[in-house]
Amino acid sequence: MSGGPIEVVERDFGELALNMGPQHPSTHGVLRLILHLSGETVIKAIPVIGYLHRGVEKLSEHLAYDQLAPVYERDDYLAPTANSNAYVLAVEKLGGIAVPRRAQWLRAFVSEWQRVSSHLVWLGTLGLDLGGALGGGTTLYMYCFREREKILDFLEELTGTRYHTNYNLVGGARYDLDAAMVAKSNALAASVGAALPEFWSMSGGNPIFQERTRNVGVISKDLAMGVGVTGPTLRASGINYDVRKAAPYDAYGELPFEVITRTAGDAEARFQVRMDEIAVSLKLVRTIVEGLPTGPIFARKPLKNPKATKLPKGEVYAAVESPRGELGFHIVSDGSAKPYRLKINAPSFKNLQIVPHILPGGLVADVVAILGSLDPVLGDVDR
Amino acid sequence: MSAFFTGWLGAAVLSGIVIGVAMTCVAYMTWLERKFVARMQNRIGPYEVGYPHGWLQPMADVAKLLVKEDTTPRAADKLLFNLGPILVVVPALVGFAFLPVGRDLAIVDHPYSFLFFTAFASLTLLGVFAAGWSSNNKYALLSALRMVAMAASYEIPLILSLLIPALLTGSFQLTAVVEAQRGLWFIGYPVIGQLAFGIFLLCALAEGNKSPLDILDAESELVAAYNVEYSGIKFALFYAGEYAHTLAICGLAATVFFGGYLGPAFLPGFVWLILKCVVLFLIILWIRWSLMRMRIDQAIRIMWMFLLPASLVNLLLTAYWVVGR
Amino acid sequence: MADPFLPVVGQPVPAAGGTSLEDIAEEVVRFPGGGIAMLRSDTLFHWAQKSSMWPLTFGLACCAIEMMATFAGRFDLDRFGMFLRPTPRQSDVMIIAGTVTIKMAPRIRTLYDQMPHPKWVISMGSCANSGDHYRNVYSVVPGVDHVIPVDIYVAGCPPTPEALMEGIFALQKKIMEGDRAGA
Amino acid sequence: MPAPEIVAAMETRFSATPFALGVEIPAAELLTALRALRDTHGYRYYVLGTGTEAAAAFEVTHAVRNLESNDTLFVKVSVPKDAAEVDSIAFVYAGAEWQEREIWDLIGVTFKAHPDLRRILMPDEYPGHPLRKSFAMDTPWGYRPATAAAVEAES
Repeated sequence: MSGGPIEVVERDFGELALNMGPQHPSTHGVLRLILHLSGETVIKAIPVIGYLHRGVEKLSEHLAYDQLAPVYERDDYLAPTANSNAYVLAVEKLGGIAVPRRAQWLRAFVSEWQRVSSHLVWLGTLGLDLGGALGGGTTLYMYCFREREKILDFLEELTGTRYHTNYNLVGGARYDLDAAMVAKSNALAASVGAALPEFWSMSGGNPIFQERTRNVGVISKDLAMGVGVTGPTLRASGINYDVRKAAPYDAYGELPFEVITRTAGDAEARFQVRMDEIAVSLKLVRTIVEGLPTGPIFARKPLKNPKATKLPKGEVYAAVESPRGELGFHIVSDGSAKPYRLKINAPSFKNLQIVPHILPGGLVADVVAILGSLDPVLGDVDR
Repeated sequence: MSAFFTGWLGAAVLSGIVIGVAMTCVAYMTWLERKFVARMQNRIGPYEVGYPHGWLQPMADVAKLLVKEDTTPRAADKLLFNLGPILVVVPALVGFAFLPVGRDLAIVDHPYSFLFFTAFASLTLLGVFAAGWSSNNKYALLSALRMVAMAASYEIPLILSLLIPALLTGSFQLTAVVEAQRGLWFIGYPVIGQLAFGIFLLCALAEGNKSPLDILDAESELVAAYNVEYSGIKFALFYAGEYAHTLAICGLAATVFFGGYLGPAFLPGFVWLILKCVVLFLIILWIRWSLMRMRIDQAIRIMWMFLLPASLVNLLLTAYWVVGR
Repeated sequence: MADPFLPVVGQPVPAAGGTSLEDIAEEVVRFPGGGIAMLRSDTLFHWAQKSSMWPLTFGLACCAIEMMATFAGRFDLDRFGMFLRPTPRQSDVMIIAGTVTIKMAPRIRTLYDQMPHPKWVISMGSCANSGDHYRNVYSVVPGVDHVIPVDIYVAGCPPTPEALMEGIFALQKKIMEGDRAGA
Repeated sequence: MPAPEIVAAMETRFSATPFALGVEIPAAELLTALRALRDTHGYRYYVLGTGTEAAAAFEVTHAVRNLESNDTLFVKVSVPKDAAEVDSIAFVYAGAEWQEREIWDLIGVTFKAHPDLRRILMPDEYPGHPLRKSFAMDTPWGYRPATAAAVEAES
């Protein structure tokens, strides 16, 4: 600390520092990447996040347990139900609140529909990343949103809201399914299923698409485990871990379905896992409406004062398989009506952490392919 | 040509006509593209601006861009920055002067008009490079550098494939090239015609920055690429230049592969030329809006490893056939 | 005495009985005695600006997905001449779709400043309007109007595509009146 | 519920005290304990890291998982508020790097030997640690106006 002016020595390593984001067409919202380039090759990638940090965890400490579920629906905004589902599971676990069997099945039903809709948005944006706004990507995105609109219509009819459905309540589900809606669900599953080959031919079946994604952004098994990536990204690296199978919640313990895995660990494998998951989810919604048990959908008394619900002292962790992976809520309760500390274990946050490990060595064009295949949702990353 | 059209005044009038017609065509090509693509994507496309079917949309776009503030970044190279859009538009428009629209009816019917046309069509790249370099923006710079790498790759197969019609005709005069197709269009010549056209089409996609070879215009990677800092009327010039260039390429393809103004006599020659241009343009759009983009290394590999040898072989085959004819 | 063959530009000519163009649009003026109509250049350019609003590709949160849905096939803003431009230099409208945080706010300001005049801002959704349920949180700016001037506020969490389109129509009306926030 | 034999092993080796989700160990043992969990017991998957401000101390919790036996173990350490410092485990689990940055950012616990301890969610120049109990939720900063009353007055 000599006090004199600091001498700045600029050294030229032949690198170009390229700032991607927070406003960039393919950073999926407000992600910012600082890329150090040599020519077009990425030498170093530094993600900068927090541009959508809304302080949900602090906000949770000021709201009552029964007021919080809709707040979390805005976090992972592509699959709102998964967030509130994980939250109500954690609260029910903490308070020992029983959930009627029909409500458990209905939660799984809505979750699976939102998984399909979320994966459709992912496919459309992956198309935009790989094909550009002035190319085939836009066409794929239009097709995906065409199918997604049908799902949103269905959810709007079921819940009254097309997007943030606010379906899950502590102790049950909010809206019941009748016979007409069951028929609609089946018809919808058939129509979305019929569109899947079309999507496949525009994306995974296309040689250009395969060339762009194959051997790009390879995540090895060890790296995937150490960094803790989750969901389809983990399963594409050959690790068979799905919260729905490993720690069944809702109705998933009773439902037959297969967990999709791939071993390649590259962008194409992640693409294939998600594409196959759409098909699995479409099968699941049919299975659920077939075996839907009868009974009430809400076990507790109607709430007059949400702040009256006090939970016992303790610490609890509950997770669901959101479309992006394990979405967990870790709640520390001090016995009052509000959480003492609530931590959201966000899948996108963990998946995005892999970015500095796998981007170097690729080209700028690979950056967008890898980001698209990871499917980060910035609301989930920054919370 | 009458004496009037060889004088200065005549030349001015003629260029006015060409520029007017070409620019109107360009404006309505944007409309056509938007309608066509909307149809592909289960949409309607421009509809509300002008009845019917939003026919005033291009006019609104142009008028809006005219009154939009024209910004120049403080750190930009002012001369090159302003020169860029001009260098893109002018060569693309000059090309139309060589295009024959009827028997012996071209504004400039030069013995080497074919060569001039291709030379001017390639000149737009200079404008793109000037824009990318002078913007003082990293995305624009990357785009300009990609342009250099790409241009070095696709220009050779492009020129080689265009040599086939010239070789078959035995002339570099575009009117002569068309007249030589009276019997059979060059696209109809077995193997050599189709191969040459295929190579030309791929290279034209690259030159016109159309997906899957829109490497230097990659929106999802380079934001708005070389024109990222351009606004207002300068951007309009870029936009027009891009479409004028595509139109020129379509016109060239229609002239040298599809018999230009030739066609059944119930329609005049220039109508046939326009129809062929539109069909070729729609084919390019169809490819553009269906495919994902290639990565730059893949695109360059295709150019050097596949298109270049194929065009060389094609040239040899044609030469062999022409000699033995 | 005015020459009856010279046009009187800029002054509406009183209707000479029967149907007049003034019934259709106030801004229309006529050549005296003729059937030729002229528009004031303001009207023409306002019409052009409202018919060709290019928004910036810029999404913040949940509302961005609904914005994407509005640009997609079912609602198709291309019908009104709107398509997304990725760079602020070429866009006319900025749709603030989502929560504005203290970390993002300076960037939004920069993007707004980078847009050339004339420019408009639509604040989409409760978060951008007022901060919504996040308004008391340390990292959230309670309303984007603390950062940049806003023309149109669209309510909803998130607003449906229909609501966004309503906001866009309101903005078109505003543009026709030559009005602009922060001007 | 974590597997009892692991909890027992942690108790004997690191003098851990079990709680509902896992074990609480002395802060000095954190690095050794997690290394042992990863290398000996097969807990190779990193689940989450979180920090809590308890009454007297900051608690840092890491959750690790054994994917073969499908068992998740929470490992908690307490650090005193006046010397909020704990070993970084980013070199044991790469996934802990960002989670520890987040804990530093929001709670203000320093991680020793962390490769890149910067703010992650808040702006770099932000003064406080928002998830501390003493931090008021509506603290103004930057474009966020001064008080709730000022918000009302401006809008």
